Amino acid sequence: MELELKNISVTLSKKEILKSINLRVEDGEFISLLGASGCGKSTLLKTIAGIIKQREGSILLGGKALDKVPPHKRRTVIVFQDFRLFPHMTVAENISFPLKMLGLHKDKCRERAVELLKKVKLEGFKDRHVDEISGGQKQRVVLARALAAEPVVLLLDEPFSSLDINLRKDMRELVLDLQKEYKITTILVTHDKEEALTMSDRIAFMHNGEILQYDTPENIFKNPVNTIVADYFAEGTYISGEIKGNRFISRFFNVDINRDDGKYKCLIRPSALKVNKAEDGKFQVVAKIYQGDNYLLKINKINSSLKLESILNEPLDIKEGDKVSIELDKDKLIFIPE
Amino acid sequence: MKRKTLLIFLLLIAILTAGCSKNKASLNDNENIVELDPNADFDALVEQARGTTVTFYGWGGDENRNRFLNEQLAPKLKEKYDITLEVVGMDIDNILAKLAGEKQAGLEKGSIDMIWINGENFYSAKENDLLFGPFTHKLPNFDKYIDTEDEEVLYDFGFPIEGYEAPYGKAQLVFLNDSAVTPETPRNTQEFLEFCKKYKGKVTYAALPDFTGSAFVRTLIYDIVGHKQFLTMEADKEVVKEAIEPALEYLRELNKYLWNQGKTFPATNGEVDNMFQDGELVMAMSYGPYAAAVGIEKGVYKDTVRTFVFDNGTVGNTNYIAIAKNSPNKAGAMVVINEIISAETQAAQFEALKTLPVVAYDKLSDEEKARFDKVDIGKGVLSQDELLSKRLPEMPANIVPIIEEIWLEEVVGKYNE
Amino acid sequence: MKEPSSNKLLKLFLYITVFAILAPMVIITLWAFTNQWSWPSLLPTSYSLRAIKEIFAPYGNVFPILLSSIFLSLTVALLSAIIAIMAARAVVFYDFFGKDLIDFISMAPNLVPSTVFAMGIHVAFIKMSLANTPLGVIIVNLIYTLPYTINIMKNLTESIGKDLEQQAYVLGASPWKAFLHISFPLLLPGIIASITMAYIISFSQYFVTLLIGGGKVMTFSMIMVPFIAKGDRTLGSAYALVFVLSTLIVFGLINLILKKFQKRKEKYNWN
Amino acid sequence: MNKKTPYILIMPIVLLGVLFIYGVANGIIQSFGYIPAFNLRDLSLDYYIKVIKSPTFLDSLKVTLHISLISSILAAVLGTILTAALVYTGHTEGKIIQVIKLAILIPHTIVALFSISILSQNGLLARLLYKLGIISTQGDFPLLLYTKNNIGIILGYLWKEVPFVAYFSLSLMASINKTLGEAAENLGASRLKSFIHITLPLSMPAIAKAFLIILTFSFGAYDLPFLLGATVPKALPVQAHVEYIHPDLRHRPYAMAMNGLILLITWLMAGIYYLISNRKKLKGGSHERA
Repeated sequence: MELELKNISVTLSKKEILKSINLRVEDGEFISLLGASGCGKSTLLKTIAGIIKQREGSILLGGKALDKVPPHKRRTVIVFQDFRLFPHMTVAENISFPLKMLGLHKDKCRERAVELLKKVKLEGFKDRHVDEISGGQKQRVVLARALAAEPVVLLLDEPFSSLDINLRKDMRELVLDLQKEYKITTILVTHDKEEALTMSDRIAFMHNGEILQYDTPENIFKNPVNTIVADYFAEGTYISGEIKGNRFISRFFNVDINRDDGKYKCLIRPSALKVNKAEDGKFQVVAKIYQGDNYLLKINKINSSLKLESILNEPLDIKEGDKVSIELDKDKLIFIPE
Repeated sequence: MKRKTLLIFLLLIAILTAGCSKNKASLNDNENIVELDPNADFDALVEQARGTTVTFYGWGGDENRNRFLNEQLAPKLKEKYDITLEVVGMDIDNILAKLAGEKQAGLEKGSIDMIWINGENFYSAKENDLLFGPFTHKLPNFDKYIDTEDEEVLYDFGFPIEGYEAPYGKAQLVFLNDSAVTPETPRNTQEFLEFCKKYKGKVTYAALPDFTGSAFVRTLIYDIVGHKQFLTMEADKEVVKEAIEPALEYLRELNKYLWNQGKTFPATNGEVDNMFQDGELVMAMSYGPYAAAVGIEKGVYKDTVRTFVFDNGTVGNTNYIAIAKNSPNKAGAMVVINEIISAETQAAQFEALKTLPVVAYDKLSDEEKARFDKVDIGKGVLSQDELLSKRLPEMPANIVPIIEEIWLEEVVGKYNE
Repeated sequence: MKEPSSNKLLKLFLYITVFAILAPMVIITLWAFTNQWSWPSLLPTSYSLRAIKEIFAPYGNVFPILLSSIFLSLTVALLSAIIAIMAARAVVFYDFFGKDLIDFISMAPNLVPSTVFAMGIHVAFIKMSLANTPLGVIIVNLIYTLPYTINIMKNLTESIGKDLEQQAYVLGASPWKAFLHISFPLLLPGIIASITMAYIISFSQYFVTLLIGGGKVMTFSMIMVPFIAKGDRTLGSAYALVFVLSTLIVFGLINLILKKFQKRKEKYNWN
Repeated sequence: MNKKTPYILIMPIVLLGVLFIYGVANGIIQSFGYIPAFNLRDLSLDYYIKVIKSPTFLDSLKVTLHISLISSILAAVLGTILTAALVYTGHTEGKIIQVIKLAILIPHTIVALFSISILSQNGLLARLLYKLGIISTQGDFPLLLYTKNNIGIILGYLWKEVPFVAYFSLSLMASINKTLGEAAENLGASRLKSFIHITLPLSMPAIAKAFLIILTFSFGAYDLPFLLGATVPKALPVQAHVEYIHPDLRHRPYAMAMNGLILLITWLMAGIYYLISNRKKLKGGSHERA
């Protein structure tokens, strides 16, 4: 079922947290709400679930307004960051709790619970106690419990942030497989850009209560709508200039690009810059930092204030102090309208 | 730093409060000890007691008595003997518990000097050696004003006093009714039964062992089976039960017409008094013979409230003042008691509290007699002579609890089939 | 978004409770000024200031006794809170021999009739010359307040935990400083609750204070209770009013003082 | 932190504990007849036997259990509803809590005072009904005080105990509801279902502890049963008090024996409580703060 938010705004204890949010999520789509902490993404999630009441605006699910529907009837299930497993219940009881609420028969609940446990690869944990299992296993139980509630919309509130790196990767795959299998409209709240880029069909970038950009991961990475979005994904150097007749002119360089005329800022990310040794190079290497599978080169233009960074993959014998020349990879440059 | 000041502040409060309440302890016992040599005459006692403090422990529930002691007696003692009177409100059973504890701990110098006591409590305290005495023979006023041959000066609830307590005030059970509501007043148990039939459900008495309730039942027993036999009766349940069988039948018969058919009785006489004031009952009883006058003055009773007694009389007793065995200031206590049994104090007490005086009328000087006669005893009460003419002695102290036991088993909620 | 039906029902229940608690207060206030209130009038038939005059009468020195018994109960409350903080820390953060013995001791005073304890301890206190002294009364009251204060402090200490204090150690704070600057402010709400609870229990004690204080240590209850037991509703209610008002004033002061030291207003919700 | 600190920390409470136990032991000895002040020296059980054998003992016990059990159970139920009302309408702070604290601060003697002036046949309730014409004489008003049904006493206890249960369990239920209750509702449980399945079971420890406190208190308390109770049968604590104020001081062991029995039964109740709560803990697994 597709979900639509129409100028939702929320104030909590006199502070305006969300400023007229408009967002539409297609049926079965997996989107993520990306942004730094405090940008209001969790609040938006809780507003969708009905835990927080919006001051204005309305939420439509499959075209029908949710505002009058109480939280427990919305089927907008949240997977909280702090798990919130019911301590007085076993793993199976936790998972079958939503089914019990729907009024299913006891055996049907148990059977479904076991089935879901298999889905999250936790067979045999049925009668374990919730505080006897590890963080990763807890996360999977919470996921199974959420699916048991047969959600129309699955809301994930930074579910992986408390897990260690490799555990996080398996959980992401598990969530994606399940989401594809059940085709549930899902919203993931995260501050981890890699998570957002790899998992979601579309990303809504949020910044103090507003959605700055809502687009596919590629577009948002390739042509961010402003510097805030751009910097969030990858830092780089900005060179301001102007495009006239499909040609960008700036103090340092010019390049042909077919964009309509106007003032622009060009973002040069390290990945867009190639460097090669050249005695007569106009640039000089200032620092060479080893980053595991590549090097980060910091280069300055001689007698100029321009500073650039580049990623060096092959083991070229460039050392600090060498003179180099640079080559810009045209289609990795990002042009942001002023 | 903000938090540091908070903690220092909290500690300061702790030290301050402990300190300030600590100094109260120091005045407690030590410098207040007055050694007593047994054969000192009264003037020597007065000298010894000068500048000391005497504590007077007794029931604190009567605000008029507290005011009289603190506003009239205490200043007089201060001015006359430079004795500071400290009135402490405490029920008699807690006083005895405190004395018993002090005796068991072997404390020679306790904190209680004078005790307001009578009846069974005196008997039990004396039996367990908690009281100092004999001392009344040392008090000049004792011979001067008190009729030493009087029944109630020699025996307290039938037990020999032997100089261990001096009379303080006289009490007598009286009945109160609102003449506007019940013009007639029963003169004996038969008329009382008719009275209860007429005002069905509007009469009751406090459940025993309440002091006044117990006196009321004993008065009814006296009216039915006479009182003489009890003075020498053996304190055995069967013997007593057999003697008061007719009275028990009467009480069971009475239950039918009492409040809530006698199935249950209010816990205290105070409760009965409140129900009378509120108009729920038409009759109340009190051990203070002039309770009606005091009540009307206080505005708690309507002006039409009257006092009445039975023709054969009602139970009366005297309450006394004893001295604790481990009293730290026995000399002071004796001087104060001597002052209390003086005509002047008894008259003042009669005026203020309307308590029947203990002084013998014929031992008074004319001028003292005049002072007693001119006392305005207030509205709705009987004169002292009429009361004293209708006064019956209390049952012996050890029979009273037996009566109370029998009443609980044989009377409450029971009817003659 | 709230379910209107259940919410209204709960709100109604709340208002009934508030009414049921406040109504008797009005009745007591009425009684304090009543002279006669006979059947069937719903309001006293005649009023009098008898009770008020009696309370303010100088001879009774009601107010000096009220003050000294407030101070006494405050001392008990403070000591009880301090002891409770210490005991709670020990029980929550450490494992030591006889740990669950402490749980039992802290619950025991509730399970014993006060007569048994008072009668039993009375003789011992006389021998230790603690009887008839404020210190003796403070100790005895303290014992009766501990079950409540320890329970409050244990719950709060458990929910706050030790990790913040340990963080302070790492940052160079000595154990005492760490407690003072980190745990103490966080415990403040609990401390206020403990002081309030202990004050209530100590201030309304009657029999134990009477016996151990032996009439030497006068508390307000010792003046009030005889009049209520006797059934003098007017005087009893007047004393009851002074009892309630004085306690509310003391609570107000306690909150004011301790709140002033709580810099940040917002709640620390740790669980 | 060195090994010694816990022992320093618990020093004050242990001292007070020892003093308490010494006092109770000394009190219990008196119930066996050892009171030298009244030269009663030989220890014997016959005070206990005599008390248990006395005709009124069983009735007194029944009455006391009747009062304390009914009032405590009712108070626990109504108290829990009150706590839920506070939590679900968001009144966990502010004025209503002050009113509830007011009920806790009023001692039982004052409760007895206004109970009589409201519930007696001459009380305000009766007068109201009279004014409304529902009853014609005082006698028609049902007898709530001084009767075997002990309604007056139970109402008196409820007035104090319902707010106490609420005040005692409020913080726990509030925190449970904020986290787990919210999660349950999100998983499809209605507010009522989430209360019954999640918030209530997890708040039980606090409610059960409050229940134990009010049960043991009402079983051993003397004020209300004495002032509002029936003449016969008297509650155990009232019977003990009557024995205590008995003028014949050598009657004291009977009073202490009765108190000893009260103590025994109270500890029986506490024992059952700890058994149940521990057994439940072992089965249910102690829950960590959510």
